[in-house]
Amino acid sequence: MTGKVNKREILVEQNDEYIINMGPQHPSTHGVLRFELSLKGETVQRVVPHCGYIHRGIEKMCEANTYRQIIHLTDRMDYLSAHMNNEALSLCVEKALEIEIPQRAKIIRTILAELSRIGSHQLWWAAFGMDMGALTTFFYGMRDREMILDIFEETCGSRLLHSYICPGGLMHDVHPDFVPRIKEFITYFRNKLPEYDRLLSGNVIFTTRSKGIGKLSYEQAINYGVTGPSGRGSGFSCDVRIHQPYSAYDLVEVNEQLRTEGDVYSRYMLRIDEMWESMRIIEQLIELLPEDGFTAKMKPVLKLPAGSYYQRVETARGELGIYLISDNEKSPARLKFRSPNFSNLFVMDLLSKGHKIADLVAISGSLDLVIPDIDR
Amino acid sequence: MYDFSQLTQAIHLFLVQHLNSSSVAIVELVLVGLLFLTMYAILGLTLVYMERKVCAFIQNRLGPNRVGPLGLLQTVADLIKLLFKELLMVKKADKFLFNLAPFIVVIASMMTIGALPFAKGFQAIDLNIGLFYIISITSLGVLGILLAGWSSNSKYSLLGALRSGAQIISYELSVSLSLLSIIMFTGSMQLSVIVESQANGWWIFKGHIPVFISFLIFLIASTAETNRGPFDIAEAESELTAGFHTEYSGIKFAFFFLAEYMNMFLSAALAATVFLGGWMPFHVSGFEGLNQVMDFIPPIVWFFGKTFTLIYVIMLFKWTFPRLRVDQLLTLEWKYLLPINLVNTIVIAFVVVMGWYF
Amino acid sequence: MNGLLNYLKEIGAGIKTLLTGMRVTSGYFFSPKEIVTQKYPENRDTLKMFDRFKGELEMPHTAENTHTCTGCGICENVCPNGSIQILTHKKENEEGKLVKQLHTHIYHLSMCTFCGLCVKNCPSDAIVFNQSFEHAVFDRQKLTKVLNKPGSILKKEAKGL
Amino acid sequence: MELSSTEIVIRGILPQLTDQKAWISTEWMIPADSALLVMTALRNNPTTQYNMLVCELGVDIDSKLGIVYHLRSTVYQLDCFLRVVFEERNNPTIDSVTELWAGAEFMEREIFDLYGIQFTNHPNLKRLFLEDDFVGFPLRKDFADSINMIQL
Repeated sequence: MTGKVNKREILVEQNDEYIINMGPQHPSTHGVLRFELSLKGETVQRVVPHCGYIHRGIEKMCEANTYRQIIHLTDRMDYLSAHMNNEALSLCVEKALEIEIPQRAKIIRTILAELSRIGSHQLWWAAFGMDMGALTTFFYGMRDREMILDIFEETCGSRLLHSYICPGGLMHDVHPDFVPRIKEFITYFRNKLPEYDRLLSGNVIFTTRSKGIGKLSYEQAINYGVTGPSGRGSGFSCDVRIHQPYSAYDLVEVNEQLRTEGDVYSRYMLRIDEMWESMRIIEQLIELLPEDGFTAKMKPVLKLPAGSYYQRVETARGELGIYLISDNEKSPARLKFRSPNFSNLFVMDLLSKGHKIADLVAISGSLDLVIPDIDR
Repeated sequence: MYDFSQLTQAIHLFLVQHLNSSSVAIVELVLVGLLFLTMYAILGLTLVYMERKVCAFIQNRLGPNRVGPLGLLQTVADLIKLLFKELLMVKKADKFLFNLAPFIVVIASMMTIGALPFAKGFQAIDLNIGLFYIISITSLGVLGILLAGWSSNSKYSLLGALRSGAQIISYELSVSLSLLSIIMFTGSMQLSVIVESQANGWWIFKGHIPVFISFLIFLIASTAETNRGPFDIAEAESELTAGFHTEYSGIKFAFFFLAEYMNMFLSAALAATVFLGGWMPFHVSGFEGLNQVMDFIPPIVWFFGKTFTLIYVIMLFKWTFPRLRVDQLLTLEWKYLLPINLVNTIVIAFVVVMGWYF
Repeated sequence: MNGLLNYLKEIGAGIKTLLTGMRVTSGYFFSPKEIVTQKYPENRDTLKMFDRFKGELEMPHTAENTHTCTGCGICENVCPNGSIQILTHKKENEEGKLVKQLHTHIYHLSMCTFCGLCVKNCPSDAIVFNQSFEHAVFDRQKLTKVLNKPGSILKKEAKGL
Repeated sequence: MELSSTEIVIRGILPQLTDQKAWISTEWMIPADSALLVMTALRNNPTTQYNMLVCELGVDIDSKLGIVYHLRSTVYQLDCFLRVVFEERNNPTIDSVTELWAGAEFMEREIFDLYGIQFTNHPNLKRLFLEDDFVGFPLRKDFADSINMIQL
C-alpha cells in the first residue's frame, strides 16, 4: 500500500459558535438537503452540506438497464430539465453509434430544451422569491409555467418526467398544435416577464438584499467547476451551446449571457436574461422547422461499440456531462452523470461565510439547486 | 344620531333598578367582557379569512371555497381542528414558561382592544391616557414572544425571539414618535378627545404633509411591530421554519396566530382612530349637504371601513415585498424612520405653535 | 447638503420601486378575471386530458370482447421496472397446432413510471395509455390490474371462428 | 503527426505512455503514483492551463478499479481525460487533487463512498451519500445486496 496517512482534525465548532441543522425538512432547501451550519450569533461561520437523502443509485441502475430504458432514469435526476437530460444520453448514444438524426428531430429537441429552460427558470424565480419572503412570486411563476407544461403534456404525454427524447430522435412526432401553442406562449410570456422585474427585480428591499451577497469570483467559479447560470453570473463563459453546439444550436444565433459581479443579484438577473434569450432562440427555431422525419432508423437492440464516450449538454443549471463506458453489451459498463448541481452545491460554504442566515437562504436559492440531481 | 351611550345607559338604568350596586358592577363587567371576547374571536376569524382571500386574489387563486358558502366557515373549521390537535411538548423545554408564553401574547393583544373607540360611546374604558396605555400594552406582547423563543429550547425559536426583541425595541420608538405628532395637535392622549377633535376634518387632511409623513411611518412601524411581512423576520418561514413558535402546536399555536392578527387589527384601528378620524364621518367644512350624507352612515361602519382598508394595505405589504434582513430592518429604523420622524416632530411642533394647520 | 439630497433621493427611488410592486399585486387583486384556479371535482365533466396523456395502461377490447395481444412478451422485456407480467398458456388453434397465447396480462400500476416504452414497442398495438388520472385507491392490491378482460380472445382467432 | 500541447506536457513527465484512442478526444492511461505529478504539470504549464476539473469519476471495468479525471482548460477550450487504473482491489490509494482543484474534494468523497478508493492528503475523507457505518462500496461490480437489489 502506497501513500501516507496524515492525522487531521476537522474543527466543527469553536467555543462561541453553535450548530444548527438546516434541513433535511426545511422549507428553503428545496428538497432533502441538509446544511450543518456553525453560527456565531446570526453570522454563518461554516456550512457543511450533507447529501444522500434521496440517493437512488441511478448510476448503478443504469448498469442493469438497456440504453432505451435508461432514458426514463435520466428524467429523474434533474427533473426540471428532463428534456435536456434525455437529450444528453440520446446524443451520447447516437454519437457512439454514428447515427445522424433528422433535422426536424434536432430542432424539436432544441425547442423542447429551451422551453424547459424557461420553465425551469420560472420555477426557480417562483421559489427564489419565496426564499426571499415575497410569497406571491411563487404563484405567478407557477401560473406562467403551466402553459409550458401544457405544451409538454400535449406532445409528450406527461408534464414533468417526459421520456420523450430517445436515442434516434423522438418517441413520436409532435402534436399538430405544438407550434401554435408555442407562439401563443411566447406572446403571452413576453408580456408577463416584465412583470417579474416590476414585482421583484426592481424592488429596493430585494436589491439591497441581493447585491454584494454571496460573491463568487471568476477564479473560484472555475476552480470549483461552477457552471450554468451560476457560473456565468461570475463571468465564466461556460455555455455549452456556444462552445460546443449540439443539436440545432449551430443553426441559430445564441447570445451567451454573462455578468461579472458574481453576486446573488447577478445570478438572478442572468436567469431573467436567459429567459428572454431562450424565447428568442425558440422564435428563430420555429421558423426553421422542416416538415417530416422525427426519428432515424434504429436497430431494435442497441449495442454500443466498446470504448468510452463523452457528451455534454447545457441544462438549465449548467453543464451536464455524460461519461459512458461500453463493453459492447446491451447496457453500459459504467455511466457517469456529471451533474451541474453537484459542483454548484459545494461552493455554499465559500459563498455564505460571514453572511447572515437570511443570506444563506438567498445564496442557496440563487444557485438553483435541484437535490435529486446532486444525489442521483 | 347613532350614540351607543344611550343604549349602555338604558342597560345600566335597567340593572340599577333591579339589583344592588355591587351586583350591577359584576353583571356589567361580565357583559362587557363577554361582548369584547366575542368580538375578539369574531374579528380574529374574520381577519384570518380576509387574509386568505386577499392573498388568494392577489395570487390569481380563489382561496378557501369548500367549507360553507364562499369558504366562510373555513376558519371556524381550522379553529376546531387546532382545538383538537395534540399539544406537543418539547422534552427539555421550560414547561412553565413554555405554557405561559402564548397566554401573555394573547392577553396583551386582548387588553388593548378595550381602549379602542369603535363608535360613539362604544368603548369599554375611556382612559385619559388611552394612547399611552395602548402603546405600553402592545409592547408587552413581545415578552411572550421572547419567552416562547427561550423556553422552547430550540435554536430556531431562540433566533426568532431574539430577532423579534431587537425589532420591537427599535420600532416602538417610531410608533410612539409618530403618534406624538397627533398628541401635540390635540393636546390629549384620550382617544375619545382625539376622535372628537377630528369632527371638522381628519388629522391626515388637517395636518397635511407632516401628519401624512407620520401616518406613513406609523403604518410601516406598526406593521413591523406586529411581526408581519415584510418584517416577519421573527417567524421567517423560509429561514427559521417558523421562528419563535416552531415548537408550538394546537391551540397554543392558534393563540400566537390569533394575537398576530389582532395586533394587525389593532395597529390598523389605531391608525384609523388617530389619523383618519376613527368613527368620525368624512366631513369637509363648508359642504353641509355632503356632511349630512356622510353623517347618515353609522359611525361603526366608518370605523370598520377605515380599519379594514388599512388592513388591506398591510396585507398588500406582506404579499408583495420580500422579507427584510435583520440588519436592513434595523437600518430602516435607525437610519431612515427615526431621523425623519425626529425632524418631522420638530416640524409639527412648529406647525402647532404657528397654527399652520386647518 | 449634497448628502442630504442623495439621502432623500434614495428614499424617493426606494418608495417608487415599492409602489411599482404594489401596483402589480393590487392590479391582480382587482381583476378577478385573471384567476387560474380550477375547481377540480366540480369540473370533472369538462376536464379533459390531452389525447397523449399517459394515464394508465389499458388493453382496448372490441365489442366482441377481442383484443390484439399475442402474448409475445416484448412489453414485459422492455419495461424498466418490471411492472408488466405476461402469463401465457398453450392453446390449440383451428389447424390443431399448439400455440402460445396470452393468458393474463398483469400490470402493476404501483411500479409503472409511465415511460411509454411498452406502448411504443408493442408490435400489435395491443396496449395503449388511457387518460384516467385518478389513481388513488384505498387498497394497494387494487393497483395490480389484469388488462385482458375475462374470456377475451385474440382478434385473429375471433375472425377464424 | 503533430503533438498536441497536452501530449507534450504529459510525455514530458512520462515518456513511456500508452493512450487509449476512443471517440472522445484522447484518454491517457496514467500510472497511479505519477497522477498528481502529471496533473500538476497540466494545470500549471502555460501552454495547457487545465484550470477546471470538470469531473472525477470512479470506474470498475474488467474487474479493475480506476479513476477518470476530466480536465478542462477554459483558456484554450481544451478537454483532456486521464485514466488511472489500480492493480489491486482491496485498498487502492491515490493522491488527492484537492490542492489543485477545490471542486475535487466532494468528487473524491463520492468516489471513496461508492468505490472505496482511498485518497491521501484529502482534507475530509468521509462517506458523502451513504451513512458512515455502511458496509461495502455499492458501485463496485462485485457488490451484492440480496435485499435491496432486485435482479430482473
